[in-house]
Amino acid sequence: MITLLAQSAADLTPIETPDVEYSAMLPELILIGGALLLLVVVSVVRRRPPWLWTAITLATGAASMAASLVLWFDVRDDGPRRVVADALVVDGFAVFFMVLVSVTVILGALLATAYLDREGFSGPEFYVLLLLSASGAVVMASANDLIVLFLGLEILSIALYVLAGFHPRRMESKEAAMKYFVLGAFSSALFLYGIALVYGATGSTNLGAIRQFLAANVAPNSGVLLGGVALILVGLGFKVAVVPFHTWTPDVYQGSPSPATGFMAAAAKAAGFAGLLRVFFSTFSTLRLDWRPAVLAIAVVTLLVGSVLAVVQTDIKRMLAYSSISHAGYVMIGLQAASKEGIAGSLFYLLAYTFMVLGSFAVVTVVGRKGDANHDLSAYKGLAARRPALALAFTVLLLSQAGVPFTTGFLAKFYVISAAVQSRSYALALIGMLSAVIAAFFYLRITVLMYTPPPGDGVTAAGGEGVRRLPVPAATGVVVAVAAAFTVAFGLVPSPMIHFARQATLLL
Amino acid sequence: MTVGGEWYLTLAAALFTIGAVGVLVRRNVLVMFMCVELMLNAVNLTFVTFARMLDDIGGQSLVFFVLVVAAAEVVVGLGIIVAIFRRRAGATADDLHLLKG
Amino acid sequence: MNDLDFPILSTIILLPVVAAAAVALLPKNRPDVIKLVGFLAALATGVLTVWLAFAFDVGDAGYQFVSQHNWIEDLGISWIVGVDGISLFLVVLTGVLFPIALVGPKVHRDVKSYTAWMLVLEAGCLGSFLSLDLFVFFLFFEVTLVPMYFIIGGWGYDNRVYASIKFFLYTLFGSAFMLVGMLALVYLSAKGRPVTFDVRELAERGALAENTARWVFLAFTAAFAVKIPLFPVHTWLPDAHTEAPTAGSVILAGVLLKLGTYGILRFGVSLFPSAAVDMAPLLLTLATIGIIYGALVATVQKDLKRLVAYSSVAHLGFIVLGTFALTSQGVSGGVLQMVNHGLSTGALFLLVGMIYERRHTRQISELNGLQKSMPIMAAVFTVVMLSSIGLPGLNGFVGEFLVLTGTFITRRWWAVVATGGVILAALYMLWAYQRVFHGTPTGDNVGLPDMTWRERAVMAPLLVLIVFLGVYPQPVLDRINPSVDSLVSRIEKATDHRQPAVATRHEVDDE
Amino acid sequence: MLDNAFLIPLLPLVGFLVLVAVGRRAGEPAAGWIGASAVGASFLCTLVAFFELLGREHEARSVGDHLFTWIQVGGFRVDAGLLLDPLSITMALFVTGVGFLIHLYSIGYMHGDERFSKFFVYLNLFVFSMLMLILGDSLLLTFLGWEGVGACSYLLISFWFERESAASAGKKAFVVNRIGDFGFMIAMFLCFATFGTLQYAGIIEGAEGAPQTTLTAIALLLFVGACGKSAQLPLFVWLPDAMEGPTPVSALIHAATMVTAGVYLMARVAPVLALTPDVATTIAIVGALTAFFAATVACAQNDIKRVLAYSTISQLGYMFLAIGSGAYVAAIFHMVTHAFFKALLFLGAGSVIHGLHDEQDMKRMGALRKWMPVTSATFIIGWLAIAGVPPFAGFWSKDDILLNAYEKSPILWAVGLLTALLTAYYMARQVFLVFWGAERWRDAPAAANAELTEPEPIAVDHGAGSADTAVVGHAAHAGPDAHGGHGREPHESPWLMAGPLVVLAALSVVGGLINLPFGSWARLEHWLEPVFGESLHHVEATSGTKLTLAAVAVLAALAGIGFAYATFMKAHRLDAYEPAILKRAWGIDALYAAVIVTPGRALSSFAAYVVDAKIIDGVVNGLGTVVRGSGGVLRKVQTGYVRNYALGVAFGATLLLGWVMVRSGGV
Repeated sequence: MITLLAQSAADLTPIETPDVEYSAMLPELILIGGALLLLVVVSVVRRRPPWLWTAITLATGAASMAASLVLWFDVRDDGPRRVVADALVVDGFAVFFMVLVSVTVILGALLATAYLDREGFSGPEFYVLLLLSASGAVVMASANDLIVLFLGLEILSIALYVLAGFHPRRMESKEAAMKYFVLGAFSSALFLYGIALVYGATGSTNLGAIRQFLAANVAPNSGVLLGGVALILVGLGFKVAVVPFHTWTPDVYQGSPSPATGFMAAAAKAAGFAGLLRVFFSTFSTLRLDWRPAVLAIAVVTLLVGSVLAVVQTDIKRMLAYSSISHAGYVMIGLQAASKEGIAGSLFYLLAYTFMVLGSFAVVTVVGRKGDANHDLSAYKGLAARRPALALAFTVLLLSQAGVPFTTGFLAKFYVISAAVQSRSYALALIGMLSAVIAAFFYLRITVLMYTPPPGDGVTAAGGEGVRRLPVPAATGVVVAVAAAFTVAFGLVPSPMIHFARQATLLL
Repeated sequence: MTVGGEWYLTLAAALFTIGAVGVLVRRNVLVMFMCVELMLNAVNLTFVTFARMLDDIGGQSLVFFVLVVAAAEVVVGLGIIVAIFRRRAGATADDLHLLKG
Repeated sequence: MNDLDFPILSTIILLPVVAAAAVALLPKNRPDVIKLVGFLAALATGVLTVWLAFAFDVGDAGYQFVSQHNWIEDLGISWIVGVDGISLFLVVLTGVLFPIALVGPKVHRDVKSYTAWMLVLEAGCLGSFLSLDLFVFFLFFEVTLVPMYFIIGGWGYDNRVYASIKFFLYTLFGSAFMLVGMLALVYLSAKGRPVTFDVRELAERGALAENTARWVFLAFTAAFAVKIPLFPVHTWLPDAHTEAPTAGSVILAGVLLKLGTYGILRFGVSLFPSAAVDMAPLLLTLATIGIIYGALVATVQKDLKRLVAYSSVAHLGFIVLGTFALTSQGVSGGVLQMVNHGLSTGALFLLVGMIYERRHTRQISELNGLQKSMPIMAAVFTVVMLSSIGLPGLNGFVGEFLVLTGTFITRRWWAVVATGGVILAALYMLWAYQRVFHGTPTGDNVGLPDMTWRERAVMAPLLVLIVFLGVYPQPVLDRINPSVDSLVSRIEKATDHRQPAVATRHEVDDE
Repeated sequence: MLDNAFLIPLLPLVGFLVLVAVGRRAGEPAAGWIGASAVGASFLCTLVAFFELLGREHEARSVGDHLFTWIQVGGFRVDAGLLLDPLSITMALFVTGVGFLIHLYSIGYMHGDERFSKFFVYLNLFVFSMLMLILGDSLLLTFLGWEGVGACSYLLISFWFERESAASAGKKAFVVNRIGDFGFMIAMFLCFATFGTLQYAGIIEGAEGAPQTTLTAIALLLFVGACGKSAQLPLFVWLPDAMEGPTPVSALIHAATMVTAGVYLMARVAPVLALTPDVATTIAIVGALTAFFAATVACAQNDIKRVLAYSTISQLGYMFLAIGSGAYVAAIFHMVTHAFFKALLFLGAGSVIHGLHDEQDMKRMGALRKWMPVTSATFIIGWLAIAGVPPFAGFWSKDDILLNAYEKSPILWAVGLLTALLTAYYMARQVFLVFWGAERWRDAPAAANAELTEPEPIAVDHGAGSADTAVVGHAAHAGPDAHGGHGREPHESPWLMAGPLVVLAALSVVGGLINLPFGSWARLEHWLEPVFGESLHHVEATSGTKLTLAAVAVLAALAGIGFAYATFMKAHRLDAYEPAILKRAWGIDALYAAVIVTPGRALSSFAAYVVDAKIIDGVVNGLGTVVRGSGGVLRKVQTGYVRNYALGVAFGATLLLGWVMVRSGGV
């Protein structure tokens, strides 16, 4: 009996668990840890000054940033690493997004703090969600397995659903949450089904394995596989809001609390594109003949629909939503080029975009005033007279989005377009530029508004509610300043950032 | 008698489609939400079937991830729906179209 | 070759930028100080550019004062600035016009931002004329839109918003094509070699297939045609000119339009000789249409500024005509004409601005008999008008005549038609003059104050140049010719285009 | 002197600059004296140069004087250089000479004008430009002067700009001249394309080998230019209106000097004309027609100055007739004599107008003989001279022309003769109306004294000087009390004005001496020989024919005079033989207005308000509208219903799936 047991115990092979290089996962861990810390603190500490949550979040963000940078140099020196049984990969590409997300977290937190105490919320929930979804984004960036990608995406999204509906008093906020949630769930179901099909066709969900499989069996473009690819494109396309999977974007951007929108616009897009670029450029690279036309088509409609619809908007958040859609179109141009240059372009674009969009929504948050409802374009009339600095910064950000030289925005566009030209897609390049012209119109319209003196030419005169004094909290101010500074500084001296982006692709 | 994997896959596909159509046609948020669940489970079925056909244990284990995620979604989803109900009775999604254009 | 170890050109470009930054830091409530700083900065820049003209090594066709620094190695972009006969006098023109435009017209609100924008604009223009890197040129070419946009939109007249946005989008639309074309050129001509945006290098490579070259050339032309503006993409100009504040119009007509003509010469013709030769008939025709059409439309304008704007369309047509005659006379004349037009039209806009300051209207119908109360203004206006009509002895004539001669010897009939434009020029100008200055003043036109000393001081340098360039243009031509000749001979090497013997005969026997 | 001949044009230029600088402060009459002395000095320089040239060998009488390189691009080179040869010196002499006299006259005439100094600024600039035109050694330099005099004439015609009619006249003059310049410019291009130079020397030596068609084109185009400047058909319309300018201007610019520039140009390129007989014939015909046409019109004018204007056109016609007949010397000869007597007549007319307080209508004059003896005496001399009564200057030159015309073709001669008759008639008519007959000025209403009943100048303008503005204009140049206290009585002009009249009268009498048709007396011919060389046509006619022709001409003149005498002295029929059509110059102005001006206006308006505003800009703004519109449509899709959004996603997914099905050959 005993022996029997011993017998059985003997031929029971011991379950070996994958060894986890925690050092390589530090950013994720830090972010999650930060979130947990917040929860712990809120439950144990008695008197909690409101700045505490901000502080912790910022600290977390800084820490993850630091960790990412450390990783950056490791990776650069000892090459990429696969960890947790190939589930995650830590390469330049992943680290690039880790850095990006950390930035988003920091700026997002700064945005939130002023917003929250203006709207009179205390408590760490917002930050917790922020950090969690950030961690999801990082996971997506470093996922080396479709399922991990899916997990990351869900972590990211679920937190965002809640953030979207965070404002208890605004029905729009609730509606946004609901729409985002339903559609998100729907699209992630499609995404998941795509994973399943790919799994069926290739026998694995591990990106590396899939790549090898596809490399080994030349052109196994069975319907199943391609169907899977298509659905994955749908799922990720939904996250990055490209036409026709963009439908949620305007409503959600408009309804969500402005800082949440900013964060969402930056982090979700970044993460989504991290997945999109990695999966399609590297994993499905042998299938590019199949997906490039699709991506091309998507890019074109995205560019056009985005800018054309933005032209007719009267709500700034909605307008920025559409503009963010057309931005996604530009990143798609980079992907469509399907070249290292193209990817580098896309990365640079995302980098530039992150700052531009966060800065813009920071301004929107300020102008939104208490209640976060004051988003009609008319609210910007004569802003320059009341808040010259703010107006100037916003102008810089808008012009950069319009692609005016000596800003990161211009270089970003230039970079993706040049990639497109290099891969001979002149038509796409041209459409890109032309939609930039359309887009320029509505960016200009806002600048015009800001610089038209408010009624009665009130450079100082007060008249109408338009001229109520507009408080600009320090934290928000910092965000705007940083964003504008980044936009201009690296517009003038872009080499470091371009280097950064290229490194990220070279290490892929 | 043995039933080939294809049948399961087809079934799964059918279920998935039903779910999807459900999301598209139903007005009640809860029902739409259930349809999503249906889609997810169809996916699970697909996974399992493929795992079986490829006899690869990995595929089956994936199902657990999906289940967990689904659970999480349920929680959040219901939370949101409740939050909305608190403001207004009735649960049709179409009432919510403040945001459009 | 003229090599200075001091990066004079970069200084010329950066000086206004620095000044703009300084102005931005000055307190808003000290407009006088701001004006002074702005003016001095512009003046200093102007002095430097003039010094450039003197230090310029006559008879050297190549680029001078070249300085080069890597900027964005990854994309093969570097900061290369240099000046040759073609760009030299446009730089000088910019340097001269900006101080004048800064002090000339009154600014009614927010002097600070105004001055800052003007300085930024100056930097943009200088940068475009001086940069030898295609990318950097494009940057400057584009960036000039922003300050101009704000100047029109911020300090313009009633319909300024429409005008400024139209101006911005129109030009942006053109440059969209150029950007794509530029990239196509750069990457296609690389052929394994390192990618570069260096114009000199690209001109050497020039390895595009016949047909590709044609398309790329057209893409470039699209951008420049809008900027020039060439018929039929000129409609932004009248609006922009009419709504812009005086200084805006002066700079727009004087300098910005030259970006187009300069660009089409430096980046269109010299990078794509064969394409330029093939496309010449098209562009010549458009230019000729522009000359006649602009003049015709100008005759019936009711608004003085609009009239001058349309006259610009006609004048710029002459420049394009000369450029695509592809003869030494034509091209040199074109380059000279760029300067001339800058001077005379700039002066015209200044004068119109002065009239507006007094009468607060630009409607010709509301003005009459101004010569009665403002004899000096009338005299100045007459001189400028005659120069714009192209009266021999004033600057306008020399350029115009060279252009027409140069065109006639290769493209006879275009030149003949274009010469008809000379008649019309006299027509609309004199008629406008008659309606505004002649007759007996009535209503508010009675007893207007004549030009103040400040205004005279502003106009003086322009008048001097107008006369000087008319009487003794040779020093200028001596600097322009070598570069132009080398350009033309490069075209002749690259294509089967030959300029007739007379154009080059007894090349040697002067001095 | 020849080495620094540049002084000749330089002095008036200096005068101009000085006047620009200090003219206003110098004021009246100092400014006038500055201007006059500048021209006087330049006249002296010319005289010196003339005698030095005279002292030279027959062949060595052509001196180039290179100043500096004006324009040089590649093979295109134009120097600022002067060419002194008998022809240019001759011109320069009478330009500066007559110019000087007219300057003096103007000091008196412009007395009291508020813009006194400015007048002399323009006048000096004009003399400078005219001298550049004459002395320039290349077409382009001539063109410089050509346009310069054009601009000056513009400025001077519209000198009293308060008057709409004056302003319009100035502009009309400039624009019509521009039409001629169009030909001139094309001709220059053609010359450069053919000869590679614009220097007269180069052109003339190149002309030999050049293709006939090219030469013909060049000659014709240059003639077009000449037509503009010298007011020949069909470009004459500006000259009559140009009478809006102050009378000295009419005398200097529109009679003596500028308008002869066309003739000068033709003479300059004589060798080219010699090679293109067809063009020569054309010129002759145009000249003859113009002469006749203008003479007919002159018969019906009431404005004392307009009569002279049309007579000038007619006389210029004679000169072109001569040019066309190859009689360049005759042309120059007539140019010189004409300069004398026409300047005289204009100044006389000015003196009359001045004496009658700005009365210009001959129908309101009469019997001035008694009141202004000097003026009338000199005027009568001028009349006889132009009428071609021997031995006055006009007779000789006109006779010379008719003789050559006869040898070209009797028909041309006939036309010329007829013109001579008409000339004698209308001049006699003028003299009788002004200096004889009743004192009609007495019953002239005081108010409307200045305004004329002329057809308004109709160019591309709308200007119609109304009576009051005209009065303002005149008051401006000569205030009511400007001439001291004579009431409405006519009065003789001051000596400053009368003096020049006398001098010119003298010249009109003896002017003929410079080229008497008797052997060795043909000085001018001999003097101009080297310029024209063999291109000059030499009269073969026997002295018998010469005498008969001369006799016929004289008879014609006397006939004309007699006819006028019968009409105006015997039977005082003031408005005899003056059909309205002649008053309106055969309605040619109206014709141009209908055929060119109105359609041109319409075309421009169409271009501006339809093509530009509607079509071109319409497209531009249309693009904007399209974008907005499509945006408006697209946003309908964004219904706000979550189901539709999901539908969008599903739709996209389906499309993608369809695509991959196609790719994988599933479908």
